[in-house]
Amino acid sequence: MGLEKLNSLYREVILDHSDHPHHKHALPDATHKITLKNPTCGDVINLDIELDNQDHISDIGFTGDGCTISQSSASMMTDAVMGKSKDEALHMAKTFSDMVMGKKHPQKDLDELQDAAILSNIMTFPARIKCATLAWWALQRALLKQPDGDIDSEKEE
Amino acid sequence: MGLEKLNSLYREVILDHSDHPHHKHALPDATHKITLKNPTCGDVINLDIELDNQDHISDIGFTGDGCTISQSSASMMTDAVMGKSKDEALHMAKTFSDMVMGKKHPQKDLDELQDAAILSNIMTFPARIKCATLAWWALQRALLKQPDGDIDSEKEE
Amino acid sequence: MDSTLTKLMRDFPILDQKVNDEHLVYLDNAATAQRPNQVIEALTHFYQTDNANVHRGVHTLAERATADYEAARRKMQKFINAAEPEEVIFTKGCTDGLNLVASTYGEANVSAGDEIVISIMEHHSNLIPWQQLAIRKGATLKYIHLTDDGELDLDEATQLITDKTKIVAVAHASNVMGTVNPIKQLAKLAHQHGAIFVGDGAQAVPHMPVDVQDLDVDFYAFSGHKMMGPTGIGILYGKRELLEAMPPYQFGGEMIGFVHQQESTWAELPYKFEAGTQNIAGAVGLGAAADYLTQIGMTAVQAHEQAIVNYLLPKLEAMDGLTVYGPQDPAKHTGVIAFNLEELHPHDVATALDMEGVAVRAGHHCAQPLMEYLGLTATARASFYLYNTQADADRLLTALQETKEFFNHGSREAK
Amino acid sequence: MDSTLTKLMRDFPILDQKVNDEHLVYLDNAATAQRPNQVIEALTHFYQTDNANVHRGVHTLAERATADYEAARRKMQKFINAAEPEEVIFTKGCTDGLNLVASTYGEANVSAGDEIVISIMEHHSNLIPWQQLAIRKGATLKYIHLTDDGELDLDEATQLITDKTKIVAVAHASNVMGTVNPIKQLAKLAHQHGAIFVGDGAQAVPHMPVDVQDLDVDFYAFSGHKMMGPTGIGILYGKRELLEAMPPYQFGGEMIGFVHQQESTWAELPYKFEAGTQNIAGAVGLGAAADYLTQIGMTAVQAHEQAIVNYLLPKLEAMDGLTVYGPQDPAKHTGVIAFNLEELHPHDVATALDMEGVAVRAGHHCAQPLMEYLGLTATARASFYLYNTQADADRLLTALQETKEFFNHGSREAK
Ligand SMILES: Cc1ncc(COP(=O)(O)O)c(C=O)c1O
Ligand SMILES: Cc1ncc(COP(=O)(O)O)c(C=O)c1O
Repeated sequence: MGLEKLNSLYREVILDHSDHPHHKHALPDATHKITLKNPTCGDVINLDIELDNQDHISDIGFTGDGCTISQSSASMMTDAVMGKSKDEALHMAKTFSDMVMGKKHPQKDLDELQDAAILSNIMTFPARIKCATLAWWALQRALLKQPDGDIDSEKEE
Repeated sequence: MGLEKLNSLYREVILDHSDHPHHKHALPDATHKITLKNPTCGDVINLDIELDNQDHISDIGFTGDGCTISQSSASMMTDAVMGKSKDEALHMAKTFSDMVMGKKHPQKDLDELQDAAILSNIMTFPARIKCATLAWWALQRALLKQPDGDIDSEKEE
Repeated sequence: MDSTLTKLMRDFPILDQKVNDEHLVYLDNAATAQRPNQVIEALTHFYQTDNANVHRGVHTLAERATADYEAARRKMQKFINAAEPEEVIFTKGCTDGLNLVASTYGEANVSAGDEIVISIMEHHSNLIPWQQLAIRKGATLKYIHLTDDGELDLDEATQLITDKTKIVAVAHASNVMGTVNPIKQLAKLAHQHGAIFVGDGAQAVPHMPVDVQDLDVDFYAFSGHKMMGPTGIGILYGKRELLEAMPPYQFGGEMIGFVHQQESTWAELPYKFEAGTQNIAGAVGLGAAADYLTQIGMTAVQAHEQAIVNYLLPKLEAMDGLTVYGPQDPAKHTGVIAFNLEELHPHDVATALDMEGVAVRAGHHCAQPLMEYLGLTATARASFYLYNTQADADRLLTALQETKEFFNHGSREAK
Repeated sequence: MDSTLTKLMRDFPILDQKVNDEHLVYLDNAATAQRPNQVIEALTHFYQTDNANVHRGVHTLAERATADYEAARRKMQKFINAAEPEEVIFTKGCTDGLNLVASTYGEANVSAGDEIVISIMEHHSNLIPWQQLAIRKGATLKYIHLTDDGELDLDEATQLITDKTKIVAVAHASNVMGTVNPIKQLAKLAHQHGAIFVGDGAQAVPHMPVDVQDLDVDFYAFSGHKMMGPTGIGILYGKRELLEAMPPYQFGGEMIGFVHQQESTWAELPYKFEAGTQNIAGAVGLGAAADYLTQIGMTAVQAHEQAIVNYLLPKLEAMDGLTVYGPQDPAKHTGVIAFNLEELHPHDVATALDMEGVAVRAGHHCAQPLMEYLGLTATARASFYLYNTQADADRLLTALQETKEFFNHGSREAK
């Protein structure tokens, strides 16, 4: 049955993250905040980030609704960027968005993404790519202090 | 060569009428006047009619520009309706317009049309039907005292 | 019907394919239908024998193309029983037709303080044109809401439609809940108050007999691609006296009478509203689709879909953790069924069903105000058509069951 | 080129037919071109394998249809060398695209006292939208006239385009006289005065290489059906910053961000301008047409047509009693040639040619102000494309000769 193929998308680790998302809470003292929406499905993410004096991510949290992919992607993203510098985090966001568009990246960059690297196979589910990237776009826009918005108003690179 | 087929449309009598149209002049004392245009080709007909006390057509004349078919049709129309009563002329206009749309009519009605009956084969040149009917529509509208206009604003029956 | 159906399946080669190694079950007909070979052949035949630009052409191909195009118009006239072919305008689709009415009739007849009444279940295409017209004019846009069973609240409609109302615009059938709306009654209500009624027939014309004269609607728009016709073609029906009083929508070739440097006059109906080269082949293909459906009979089409809904809907409603939105009574339902699985996002459900070869849609179905009203962000939606069978309904049921099990960790160990 | 051409003829079965017992010579390409089998097959293939509604669909067919549709957009982007796919908007055709610009950019940027400059040779589709905009706004519509050789009077253009000018809109190539206009220069002139330039590419894109970035036009519209694509599809190119600042044209599905009961936000480019289900198969077919033309090469297409004009035009000009309108120099001519036979109405000429199997158009060619300016009511028009040959030109010449003789009573006795 076709459901076995679902395993290639909904890997154990993805389902774990969506069942028990990490850092799913608001940060009252966030230095950077953003709300992004995906008009295609109505999903919303609120992302809160605390940058310390050296521009390192000292804390990060998200709230909102979404599908399995968007929720677990947000969870894996928060794990991956925690403690990273702003520039490192932005570089990771770029790596992630390239990865899901099928562009090649050095293994080192992919390793940086930790669990999130597992979403590389979202590529074969084009309709779900936006679900996976929502959290990373939110990260990027929050760090670049862009206004809230919806994902469609982002230009794809 | 295909030109022989042209003879079926451009019969001698049609070419004669267009080369030497009958009643091609304005009537200063017209009781009924109309200008009709065919936007498809820019053709124009000005039709002047004099009705006497008994509502008979005592004189008729036309001016304007147009193709062979529209000019000869106007010429043949004026021949056919000269001296006829208003009602007879309207009936003839109806006969003509039915004829070119391929509807059957009693031979008696067709005979009434005189030379104009020869245009029945315009049917097989659908793009030229409006050229043939312009004069008859003008007759009908003039007798019914409708305003000037263009042929396209006529509803086809 | 069933041996007819087997024969009919041969007309749709696209349905005879595997998707993710499973035989395709196409249940996204509310988004777009599939086209039978007869429609594709009509396009091919047109392009390979008669293709030319229509009207004003003197040569033989132009005459043939014009005859084909006008024959298609007459087929569509008959299909919805319009009084005259001049009342049948070719558009790009339903959205184009509704925008046309809002931008011409609406622009000319709605002023500050006037009211426009629509329903909360409208598709964005029958919602935003009126919303933006209201904003431009300082008019008020009012919404008819739903009864508990997902039907239009007629009592509320009766109160909302008043002498202030200029336009009432409601879908004949909902593209989310499958509800069929009493638009004949709504049109009558509108007329009693001097308003006009605009019907959105996108989800009705493909699935049931429609008679615009009997409904007494003033305008009625629908798309070809949802009724097995080509993409890029649709119909706007309008009553002659309204169409004649309206200004043109677009300006260009074919819609003119006389053009001078600083002013122009317009062509007669229907050409006044058909500026520029139309989708001629699309019109011919749509005519072929109407022929196809007419041959089967719209009553038979409706009965076939009704039989599937009668079979499927109670089974869906009985499924644990599954919620169906819209009328629970199969008799009040078209073949459009929106639902959600508990704790599962409809996008995940749609992906899972796709892995089983079952194509459904997930999202807001271009009806965000309805979603908000129902307290949802999205739903899954299965929508049936003539070529779907009870076996397809069974495939959907099985796939849903397996989806539930998969996400309930039943098959996770496989990894 | 000629053995290529014989092969190429096989792609157009419609050209291999008899009309009035004569082998068809199709010379009405300015009205609409014929479509090669490759385009028809692209349509058929789409409908038989991938057909679904695009965007927002999660299932496999929807993904494939979306990929096909967006691939077509990228082909069209490359075909006219637009900087980004988001600047390439699918429309119903050239008329639709020009109306879009007049109704959005024009509506928002033209006020009383402003001026719009067009040329006297414009097709109604690039004339009436501006004329009506000027009337609505109290702006002034000015016309650039012609030199004695039927070319645009650039001196006059330089005088007419001033700081009062908001929009300059001119055809890249005339659909009547075959004149190619210096739109790159006109765009520069417009920009020097802070105006934008709108190019009507209907008669250019199918027949010559077009590079919108090199031309530096702000908007540029054309139709698919004149470049061997399906009917009902076209392209509007616009510069990103202009498109982004513009309000949407039509409202409905797919063009939205968020829709609330009383307000809405819009989708990003290009979707903001693609309301409702688009002509998806049409876009795919247009992409196939671009592939077809690209494979031959637009420079080769242009050279082929130029060779025919070089051959034919002097012969026509030399024919007794025949007048050619527009540039007399073949090098300044596209494959569009308007003419009249002395004392014969062009309708009679076109009918006579049709009897010989030669399809030409007769009338005002949707350019009544040009006709009036030239002191004509109508002309005949022969227009050539890639699949036409020198033999076709000869057939036209012979048929014209015979037409003259017929109406000069040479063959009357036959009756
Ligand atoms: C120069 C020109 N502009 C605009 C148009 C309008 O194109 P369409 O009728 O495909 O919208 C045409 C087609 O006749 C044309 O020749
Ligand atoms: C109820 C309803 N109205 C309008 C539309 C718009 O139709 P189209 O996208 O073909 O213009 C749709 C199609 O999704 C619909 O379901």
